[in-house]
Amino acid sequence: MSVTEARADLSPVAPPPRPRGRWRSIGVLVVVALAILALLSQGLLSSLNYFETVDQVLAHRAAVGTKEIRLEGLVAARTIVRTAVGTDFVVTGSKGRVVVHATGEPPQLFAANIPVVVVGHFTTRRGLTFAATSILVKHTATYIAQHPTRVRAPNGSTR
Amino acid sequence: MTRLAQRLLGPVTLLSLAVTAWLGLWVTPPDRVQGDLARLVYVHPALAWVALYLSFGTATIASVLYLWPRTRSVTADRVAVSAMEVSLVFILLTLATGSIWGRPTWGVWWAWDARLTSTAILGVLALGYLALRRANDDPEARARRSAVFAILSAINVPIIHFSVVWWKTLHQGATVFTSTRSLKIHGIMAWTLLISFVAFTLAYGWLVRARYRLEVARAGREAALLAEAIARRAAEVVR
Amino acid sequence: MIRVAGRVARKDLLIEWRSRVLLWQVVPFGAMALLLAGLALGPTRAGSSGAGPGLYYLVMVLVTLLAAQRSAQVERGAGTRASVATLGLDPAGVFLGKALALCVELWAIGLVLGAGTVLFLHTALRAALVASPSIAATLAALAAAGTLYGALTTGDGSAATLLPVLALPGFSPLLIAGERSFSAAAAGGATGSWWVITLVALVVYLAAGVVLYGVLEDA
Amino acid sequence: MTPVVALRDAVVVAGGFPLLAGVTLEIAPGTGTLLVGANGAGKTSLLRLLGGLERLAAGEGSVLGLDLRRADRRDLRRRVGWLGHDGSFYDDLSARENLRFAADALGRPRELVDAALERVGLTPRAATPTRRLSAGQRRRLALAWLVVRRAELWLLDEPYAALDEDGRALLDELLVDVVASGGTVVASAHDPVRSPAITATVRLAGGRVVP
Repeated sequence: MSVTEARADLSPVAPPPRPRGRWRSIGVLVVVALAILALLSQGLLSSLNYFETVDQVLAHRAAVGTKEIRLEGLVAARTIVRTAVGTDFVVTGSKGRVVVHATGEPPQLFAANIPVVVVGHFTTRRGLTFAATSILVKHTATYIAQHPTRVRAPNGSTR
Repeated sequence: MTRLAQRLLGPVTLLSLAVTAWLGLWVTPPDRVQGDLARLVYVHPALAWVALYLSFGTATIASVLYLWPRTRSVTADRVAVSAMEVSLVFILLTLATGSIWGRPTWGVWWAWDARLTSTAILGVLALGYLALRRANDDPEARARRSAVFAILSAINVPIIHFSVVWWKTLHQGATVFTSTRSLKIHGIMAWTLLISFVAFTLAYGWLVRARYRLEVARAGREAALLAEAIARRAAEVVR
Repeated sequence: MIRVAGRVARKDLLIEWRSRVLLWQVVPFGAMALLLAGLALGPTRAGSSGAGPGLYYLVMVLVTLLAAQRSAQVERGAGTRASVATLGLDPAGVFLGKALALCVELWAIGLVLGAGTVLFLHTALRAALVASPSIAATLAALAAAGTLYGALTTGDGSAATLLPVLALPGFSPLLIAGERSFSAAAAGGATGSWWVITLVALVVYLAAGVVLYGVLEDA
Repeated sequence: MTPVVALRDAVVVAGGFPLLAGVTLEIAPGTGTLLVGANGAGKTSLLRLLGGLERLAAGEGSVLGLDLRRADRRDLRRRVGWLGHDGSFYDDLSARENLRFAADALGRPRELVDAALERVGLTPRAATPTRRLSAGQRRRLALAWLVVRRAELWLLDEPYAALDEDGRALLDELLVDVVASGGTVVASAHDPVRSPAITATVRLAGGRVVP
């Protein structure tokens, strides 16, 4: 190889210009925002369904069948019976009632006249007897004083 | 003025926490259903507010500011790590108080509930952030990587949240708050709740400030050590 | 960006083809994990519990960790990092290329382990076929996420062992969404809203990678 | 003429340790500079700084007209030719595949690859995965890439190490050509090297330039 050839061979060349993705970042952020919005819209439509109330379940009782569900209702007074395997009681809604056979120890707060969520399934396709594997005392944002006359509600009434 | 506010932050925080404790433990009545357990409402929601929104949010915003070329500064990085560390502490406290509450109401220490699960995952993310910082020596690499991870975590939070929400509850039907069961909290209980939020927010500010100052002090010490090391290297040279 | 992505993907697949790390190390690991899952459930429950989809995704998430680690390791050598840096590749393209290569690899492994799930855990073949688009999408999202977390833990020191801690929280929604739609397919139902989570996660990770990969590379 | 490299009190830090503790240096275009110093004197760190692979922690500097404090280091990296210890890009790829990948990345014609391999005497091993190449063969591979690349600034970290007599001659001949055709070469070595391409020798010790 001659010297001149070698020189021509090795003279410096600059790299091609670097693409700068200024708009790319913005475009990508828009896409992400849209994706999150899609998630939120779906979320708002179908989230927050921690349970179905007794009334809702009874309204479409046939569709529920014996599927595993979370059922919410008020524990009816004077229906709580301790059994060998757990507790039997009745939960009520405004339009109906369901007999619950729960297995296992109920939580400490379990009592009559409080809202509970029971997890389990109906024993038959049509019946109103529910086999529960756990009882959750409902955790709402409702706080009402035990001795209501001592406390005034913000609107001035006492409860 | 700001100096005075800074000096007062600590005492005011302690005072407001004390007021919360006094109102929460002695003044407010027990709840109709939950009895004395309801007193956790003066601790747990405020802790969760600080853990999930305030501090994680601060860390995320600081991380974005760090990565955005025009607003890049060491301050943003220091704020991010301070907020994230406080966030981890508050997440752990939130989980602990929630667990204490869950045992009597749900009968279990841990339920595979959406909120619990996503909060626990958030805790692991905060832990991962702090671990990632420890694994990088170079300050700039550390700042960049942890900022990227913080942002990644933040955009992941809604995804994680919705995935666990749907996971447990893919049934159609009721919502938690129906028209008849709207938010109801009585007089002094509501005030105590409000004060607890103020108290824990102040506590958050106080802790982040202390942590931030620690970070500044640490940077100062590192700079001094580096200057010393440069001088020592210069002395090494035999002429 | 796309051109760089293509070259990087081809390079990564070529390296995999040469080294056969996935074939000889990751696939046997996945198969063994699936067998262990069967052992943990016990002989009566393993075949009838309907846990197949969940275990499949659990194993795939673990496999993704290994594969992502390998994919990041390829770029991790000190000499490789310095000399590749002087090539000035577009980081977004590198990210997309590596994610694409990882995705192809995960699809291949997913196919093998899917067959394993059908054989050992008695998941219906029809369910697996119905769920296959959702599986493919989930694995793609896992690949994008794994590439990003892998780059996050590239570097000197102890960073590489951090990958599981950083990646698993991000993988968790994909595990849930994938398992749900696979299970729904097994039960003969619609996979509806779970697709939204998978697709949103895929888009978010791809977008984050395109924007942020360069920041990581430079660090 | 504007210098290719101009550093003033340049400091490079890693893990709190000053790899470079204040380097002041100027290098004119079309020259060959040799950095000489003991192990740990800061030769590699200085080359990495010039290649945009390390961050300038303190001091001032510009390389190829780019301000090291302000410019994006990525712009600098693309303009240098780097010869490191490993010689290849990816160990699992063959010599030819490595060079093709790199050539594609920087828009260099692929036809140059085989000619470059021929020039450094690697044609018989062109299809071997580079992890099976010897240290000297890896150096030759790295040289082949530099021939393909034709950068403005060549940064060679210990180029003479592991090269045989033949290889050294090849390297010298190459460097002479580069300098003659307007390129700038900065190379490192622990001991002074006699080479026609080297026009200046800079001695480093303790992360500084010493007379």
